[in-house]
Amino acid sequence: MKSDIKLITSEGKRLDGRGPEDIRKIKIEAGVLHRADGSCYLEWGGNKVLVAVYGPREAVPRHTQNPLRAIVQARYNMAAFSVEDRKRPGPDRRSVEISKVISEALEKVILTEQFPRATVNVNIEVLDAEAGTRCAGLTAAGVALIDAGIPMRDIPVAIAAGKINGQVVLDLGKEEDNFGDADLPVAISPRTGEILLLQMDGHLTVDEFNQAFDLAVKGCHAVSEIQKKAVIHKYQTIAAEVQE
Amino acid sequence: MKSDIKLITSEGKRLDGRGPEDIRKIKIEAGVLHRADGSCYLEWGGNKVLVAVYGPREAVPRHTQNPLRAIVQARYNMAAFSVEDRKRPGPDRRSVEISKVISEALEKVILTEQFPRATVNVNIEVLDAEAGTRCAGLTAAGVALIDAGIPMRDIPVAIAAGKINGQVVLDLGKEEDNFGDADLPVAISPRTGEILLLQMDGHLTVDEFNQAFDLAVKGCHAVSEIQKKAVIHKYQTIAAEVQE
Amino acid sequence: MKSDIKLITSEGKRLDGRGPEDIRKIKIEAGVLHRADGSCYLEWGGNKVLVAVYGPREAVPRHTQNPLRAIVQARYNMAAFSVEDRKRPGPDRRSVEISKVISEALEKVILTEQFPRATVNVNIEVLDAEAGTRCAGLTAAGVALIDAGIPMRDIPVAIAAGKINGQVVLDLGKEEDNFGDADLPVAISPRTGEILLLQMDGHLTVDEFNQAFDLAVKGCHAVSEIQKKAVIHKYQTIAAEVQE
Amino acid sequence: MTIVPIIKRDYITNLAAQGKRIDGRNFDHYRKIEIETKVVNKAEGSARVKIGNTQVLVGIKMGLGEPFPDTPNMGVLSTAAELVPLASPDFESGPPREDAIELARVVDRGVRESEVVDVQKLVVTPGELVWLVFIDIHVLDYDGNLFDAASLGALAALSTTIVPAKRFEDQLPEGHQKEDFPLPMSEPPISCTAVKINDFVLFDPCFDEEVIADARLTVATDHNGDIRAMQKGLSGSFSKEEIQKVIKGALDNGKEIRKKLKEVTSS
Amino acid sequence: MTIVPIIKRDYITNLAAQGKRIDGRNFDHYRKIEIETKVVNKAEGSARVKIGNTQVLVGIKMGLGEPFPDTPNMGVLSTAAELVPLASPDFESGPPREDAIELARVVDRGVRESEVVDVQKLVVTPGELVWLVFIDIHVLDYDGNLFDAASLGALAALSTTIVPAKRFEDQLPEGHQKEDFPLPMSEPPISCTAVKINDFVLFDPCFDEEVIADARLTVATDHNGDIRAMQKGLSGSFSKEEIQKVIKGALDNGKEIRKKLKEVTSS
Amino acid sequence: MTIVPIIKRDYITNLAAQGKRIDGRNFDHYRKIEIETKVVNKAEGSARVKIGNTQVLVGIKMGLGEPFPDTPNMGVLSTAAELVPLASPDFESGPPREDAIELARVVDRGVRESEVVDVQKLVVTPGELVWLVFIDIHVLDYDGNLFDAASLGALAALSTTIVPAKRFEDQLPEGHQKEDFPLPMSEPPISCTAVKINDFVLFDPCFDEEVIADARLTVATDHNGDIRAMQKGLSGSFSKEEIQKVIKGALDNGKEIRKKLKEVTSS
Repeated sequence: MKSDIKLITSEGKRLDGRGPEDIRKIKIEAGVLHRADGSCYLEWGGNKVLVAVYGPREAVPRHTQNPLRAIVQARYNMAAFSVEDRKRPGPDRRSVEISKVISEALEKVILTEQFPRATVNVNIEVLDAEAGTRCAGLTAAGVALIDAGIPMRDIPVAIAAGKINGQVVLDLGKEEDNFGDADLPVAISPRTGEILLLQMDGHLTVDEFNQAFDLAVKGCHAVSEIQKKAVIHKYQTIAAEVQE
Repeated sequence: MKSDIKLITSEGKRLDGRGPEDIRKIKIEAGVLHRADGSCYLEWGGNKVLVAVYGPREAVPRHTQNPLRAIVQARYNMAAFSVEDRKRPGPDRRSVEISKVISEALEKVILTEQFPRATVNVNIEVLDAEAGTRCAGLTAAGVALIDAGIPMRDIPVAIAAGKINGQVVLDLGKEEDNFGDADLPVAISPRTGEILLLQMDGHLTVDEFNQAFDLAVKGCHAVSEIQKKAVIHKYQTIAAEVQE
Repeated sequence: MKSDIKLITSEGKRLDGRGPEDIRKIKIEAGVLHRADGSCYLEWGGNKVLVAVYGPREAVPRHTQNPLRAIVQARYNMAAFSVEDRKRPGPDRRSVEISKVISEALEKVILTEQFPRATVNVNIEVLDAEAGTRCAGLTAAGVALIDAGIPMRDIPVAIAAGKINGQVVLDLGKEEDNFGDADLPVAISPRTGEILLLQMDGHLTVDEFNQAFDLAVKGCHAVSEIQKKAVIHKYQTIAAEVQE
Repeated sequence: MTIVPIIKRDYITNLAAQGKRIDGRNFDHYRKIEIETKVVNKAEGSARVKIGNTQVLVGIKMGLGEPFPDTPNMGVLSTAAELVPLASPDFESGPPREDAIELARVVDRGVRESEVVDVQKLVVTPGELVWLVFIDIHVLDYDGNLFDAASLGALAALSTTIVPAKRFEDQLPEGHQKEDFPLPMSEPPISCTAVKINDFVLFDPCFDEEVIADARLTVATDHNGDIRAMQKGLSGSFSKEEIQKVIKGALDNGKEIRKKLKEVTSS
Repeated sequence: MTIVPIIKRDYITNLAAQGKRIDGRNFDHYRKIEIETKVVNKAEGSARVKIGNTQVLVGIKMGLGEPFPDTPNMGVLSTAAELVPLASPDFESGPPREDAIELARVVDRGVRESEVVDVQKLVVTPGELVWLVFIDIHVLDYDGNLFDAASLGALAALSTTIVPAKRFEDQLPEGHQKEDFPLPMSEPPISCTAVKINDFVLFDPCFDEEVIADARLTVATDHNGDIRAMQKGLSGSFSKEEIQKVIKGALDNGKEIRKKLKEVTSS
Repeated sequence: MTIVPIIKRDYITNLAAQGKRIDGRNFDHYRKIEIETKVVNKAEGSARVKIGNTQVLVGIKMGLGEPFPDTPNMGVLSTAAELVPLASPDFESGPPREDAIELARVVDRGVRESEVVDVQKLVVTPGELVWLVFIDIHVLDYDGNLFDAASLGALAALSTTIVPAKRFEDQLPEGHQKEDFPLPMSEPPISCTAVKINDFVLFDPCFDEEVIADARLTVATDHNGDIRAMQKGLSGSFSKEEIQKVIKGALDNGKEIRKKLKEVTSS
C-alpha cells in the first residue's frame, strides 16, 4: 500500500520539487524571548519550533539532584493547533519518548560536570508540525543552549534521512514521512562526528542503511552551518547594539 | 434569545414574587460541626452551603509556606447531588476559579501577618445549588472564620446584583441567572466598603454598572446584619450553656 | 436468578467434580525471582499468582515513616490479560480495597516493631484469575515473606468458604463465585487461630455462617501444610546446592 | 502515619477494664442516632444521618443510560464517597484515598448484595435503557464509625427516593410510565460496627476509640436475623468468640436501628 | 510562595509617588502592542500578540461534533490555556494550575458572553451536528498582563479564522455549504487590565509590577462604551473610585486597541 | 538519580579491557534464552521469556471495536508495558514513567512497522468493526535488556495467539467466520541490543552492565538480513564503526534467536 503513492520521479524529483539530497528551507533566529535564559525560533519547511532554555539552576525536588553533574531535562511539546486534527494539550506517549531521546542526546554535549546538583531545562514547543519535528527541535535546542551561555563541547544538530519508493533521500517531507519506506533521524556532534541520536522505522537493507546514514551525517553538517550563522548573527547584533 | 423570557413584570415583580431590591430568604447558623475549628451552615433561597474552617496550622508541604504571613486556602466544592444533572465529584475548572477568587477575597480581611508559615483552610461545600453559590459560600465563610476565632479586620460578605429584561435587580435567582442580561457578584468589607471580590458577565452600560454596583453594596450591608445576628446568637447560646 | 444454576448435585458433587470440602489443586514454589528479596509463585486451580517482597528498607517519602514500627504495603495488581475481558492496567477501586485488607492482615503477623521507619513491600501480581485471587495472593505473600527472611510470628494463610445452592462449601470456583449465594474469604494465623482477614458477601444464616467459618479455618490449616512444604523444599534445595 | 497516642490509649483501656467508655456508654451501646430525610432539594432522595457527632449526608441522583452488558435486565447502582476536608483536619482534597474507596465499596456491597433496591424494576428497554442510581456519600463531620453512618444514610436516602420519570419523559419510549414513582425497595439490612481494643469489644466507636483500635468488624444483618455482609478492618485480629459477640451485638443493635429507620422513612 | 521582594516594591512605589513607572510610561499607558495574524499554517486561524515583552500565540482549530444538549442551535466554543514552561522560569509542565485555569476561563467568558462569535451560524444540523471552535492559548513569553494579551490574541485569531468546510465535506450533509467561509464574527469587546500598588492604579502591568501588585482589575468594554466583563484578582481591595478609574481607562485604551485590531484583521 | 557506582564501573571496565565480562560471556554473546508459550489461560496468547535472570511475561487479549479513521481496512494493535514493582526495587507503582513508555513504544514499533501481524486480515466490516489486539508486557524480573526480552515475548505471544471468534460470535455479522483461527502472522524481525561501556560494545547487557553503560543501541533485523527498526538510548554516543559492529552482531544473534523462536512457536 505504501508504495502505491508516487513520491519521487525516475529523475529524482520529489513532490515539492526537491532533489534526493536537498534540504527544505531552514531559518534560524537566536535570542527571541525575553524571560528565557536562551532561546531560538526555527522554521524548517512547514515546521515552526520555539525553544527556551532555563538554567543551570538548582534541581527541585532535591531527590532529583545528581551530586556529580547537572541533569538535562528536555520537554518536547506540540501545541494543540500544530497539527491537522487538534491535539489534546499536554504530554502523550510519543512526546514523552521524544523528550527522553532528546534529553539523552543533549546530555552528551553539555558540560554537565561543571554544575553538580543543577538542572538545565530545554523547552521545545512545536507550533507548526510537518515531518521532522524532533530533528528541528533538537537543532533549535542546540542554538538556544548557546544563546543561554550553557558550556557545551559542540552544538548538536539533527536531520532525518529515509527511503521513498525504494530510493534513499534526505530530510523527509510530510507525505514522504507518511507513505515512505523508512525514516532515519540522526543527531550528531559535528566536530567529532559522534552519533547522539539514532532511530529507525521502516525497512532498509544494510547497504541502504549505510547510504542513508551517510546522507544524514552530511545533512547534519549542512544544517550545522546554518546554526552557526544564526549564532554569529545574534552576536553581531548585540555587538552593534552595544556600540550604538 | 435571552430577552424572550419574561423575568420581571412592568410593575417590577419577579418570577418568585420579589421586588427588584428584595433578597431571597437567608438563614445562617454558626458552629454546626464538631471536628472543625469553626463552621457555618447557610441557606440562601434554594442554596444550602456548609463551611468548615481549619487553622491556623502549619502549612504543608513546607515549600508552600510563606515566612511572612499565613496563606488562605479556600476550597469551593459542589456535592455531586447539588445540581439537576449529577456532577462528577472533585474539582472542575469552574470550582478552581471560584476557589481562587474567594481565597483572594478572604486573604484581605484575615490578619495573616500574625501567623507566618501557617495556613488557614476554608472548606466550602455546596449541598444544594440555585444561583449565587459563590456569594453564599463567601458569606458563610466569613461567619465560619469568626466561629474559628481567626483574627479578622472585618467579616466579609457578598451578594450579586444583575440585570434582567433590561432592569437592574438584586440577588439573582436561578432563571434570572440563566436568562438574565448580566450578573455582578460583589464581596465587600462592610466596615470600610472595600471591594474584595468583583466579577461581571453579560452586558451593562456604565450607568447600569454603577446602579447595579451600588445595589450590590447595599445588599452586602443587609446580609452583613444577618451574619452578625448569627454570630451573636452563637455566643449567647454558649453563654447560656456556660451559665446552666 | 442466582439459584437457577445448578452448582452442586444432591450427592454433593460440584461442577468440577469436587466434594463440598475439597480444595482445588494448589502448587507453591518459593524463591522464583532474582531481584526480589523474597518471592513465591502459586497456582491454585486456574489462578496464577506471583509475589515479590522487598524490604525491610527505609520508607520514602519520610513523612510516611512510623517511628515505632515498619509499615506493610501490599499491592494487589491484576495483569491486563488475567481476565476474560482485558482489564485496563493500573489500580482500580477493587484492587485498592484488596491491597488494604491484605496489608492489614499481614501487618499483624510481621514483627514490625523490629524495623522502625522501614517499609516492607509485598507486590502481588495476578497473572491468571479464576475466583479466590485475594486468598491466593495472601497465601503466596506468606511464603514470599518467609523467603525474604522477614521475621514473622506465623505464616498467614487464607481460603474462602461459601454457600452454593443453599449448601456450605469450601474454596469457591468461578461459577460458584459468580452464581453462588455467599462468599466468605478468611485469613488466619494458623498457630493461634487468630482471624486476620474476614469479609462476607451474600446471604448466610448465623448457623450457616458458623458452619462456613469453621470450614474456612479447616481449609486454612490444610493450605498451611502446602505452604510449609514449599518453604521446606526451598531450604532443602538450597542446602543441596550448598553441599554440591 | 502518626505515633500511637499512648496516653489516650492507656486512658481508654483503663476505663474499659472497669467496664466504662469515655462518653459513659456501655460497650454494646450506640450513641444517639438522628435521621433526617429530604434535606437536599436537587437530589432525587437524600438523608442526613448523625451518630453522635459523626454526620453524613447522602444524596441520590438518577439518570438514564445503558445497562452493563452482563446484566441487561437490571438498573445500575453506583456508589461514591467523598471524605471532604470539611469533615476532619486529616482529610485532604484530591482523588479518593483508600479509606474513601473502602467506605464506598463496603456501602456499595451492602446495598448491592442485599438486593435492597429492586434493580429489575429499573429497566426501561432491556439491554438498552435503564435507570442509573448514583449514591453519593458526603462525610460532613467525622467522629468515628463512618461505615454505619454512611450505610444508614444510603438506605434512608434510597428509601425516600422518587424516580424522576416526568423530568426524563422525552428520553423514555412511547407508552412507558412517565409519572414519578418511588424507588422500588425491599427490607434493608442494617450495618453495625464494633472495634476491638485489647480484649474489649466496643460498638459504635467514636473517633478517639477508633484511632487506637486494634481491629474493626462490620456486620450487616437483615430483618430475618441473617447475615448479609461482613468486613474486617485494621491490623489486629479477632478470635472466633469475639466474632460471635460482634454478630450478636449487630443483631441486637440492628433491630433498634431498623425500627428507627422505618419510622423516619415511612412518615 | 515567595517572599515579597521588598526592595523592588520600594523602588516601584517610590517612582509611582513621583508619577513614574520603571519603563518610563504614564500610569494609564500601554506598552507597544504588536499583532501578527496567520502565523501558524495548521491552524484554521492564529495570531501572535506582543504587549511589550509579553508574547502570546493563539491558535484556532475547528471540527464537527454534537452541540451541548441545552443549546442545540449553537456551535461550541472551547478555550484552553497552556502556561508552558517556555514562557517563565516559574511555569511548570503538568496539569493546568489555577492561574492557567483562571486565564482560560476569563478569556472564554470574554468571547462567549460578548457573543463575538455568532455561534448560531455554526449549526449544521440542529441538535446533531455543529462546528466546534477550539481556542488554544499558548503563552510564549511572560512579562505581565497575560489577560489582555491572551484576550486580544483570541480575538485576532478568531477574526482571521476560516471554517474548513471543504476539508470536512465528507461529514457534512447533502446540500450543505461545502466551501470554506470566514468565521461569522461581530464587534469584539476589548479587555484592559490595571493593577493597584499602594494607592496607585497602573494599566498594563509588566511582570515586575504584577508581582508586587495588591489587586488587579480587568474590564472588557465594547464599541458602544458598554461593559461586557469584569474580573478582580489578587488579595488586595479596590474602592469604588478606583473601579471607576479603571473603567474609564479601559474605555480609553480599549478604543485604541480596537482600532489596531481592526487594522490588522481587516487587511 | 543515583551516583554512578564508580567501583562497579571500574571492575567491569577492567574486566572488559581483558576481553571478559562479569558472568564470563564473550562481548557478543547472549545469556541463556528460554521461551515458554501459553502460560496464561485467560489470554488469547501468551509467552514468558527469560534472558538470563530477566523475565518478561507478555499476554495478548483481543476484542472487537472500531478501526482508526485513517486506516479503515486494518485491525488495531495496541502495546502497553508495566514495569511492576515486583520486578525491581527501583520500579514504582503509578502511571507509567518514561522508561516504560519508551519500552512499550519500541516494542510497538517493532511489531507495527515490521507488519509481522497481518492487520488487513483482522477486518470484520471495513471502517466499522475490526479486531483489536492488545499486547500487554509485564516485566517480572529485571536483570537488564528489557527491550529484547519484551520484543521476543511479544512475538512469541502473538505467534501462539488464537483469535477468539467463537466467544464473540454474537457481535460478528451474519456469514462471518465464527470459528477461532490463529492470528495471521508473517516472518518476525528479531530485536538485539548492545551497550557501549568506554570503547567496548557488549551485547545483551545484564543489569550491572546496563546501569553503568554510556550508550545503548537496539537493532531489529529480519530473515532477509534487512534492518527493520533501530533505537539508540542513554546519554553516550556511538561512532559509525560501533554502529556497524552492533548491526553485525544483531544479524548474527538475530539468526539464532529466530531459530529458537520458531522451534517454540511451531511446536
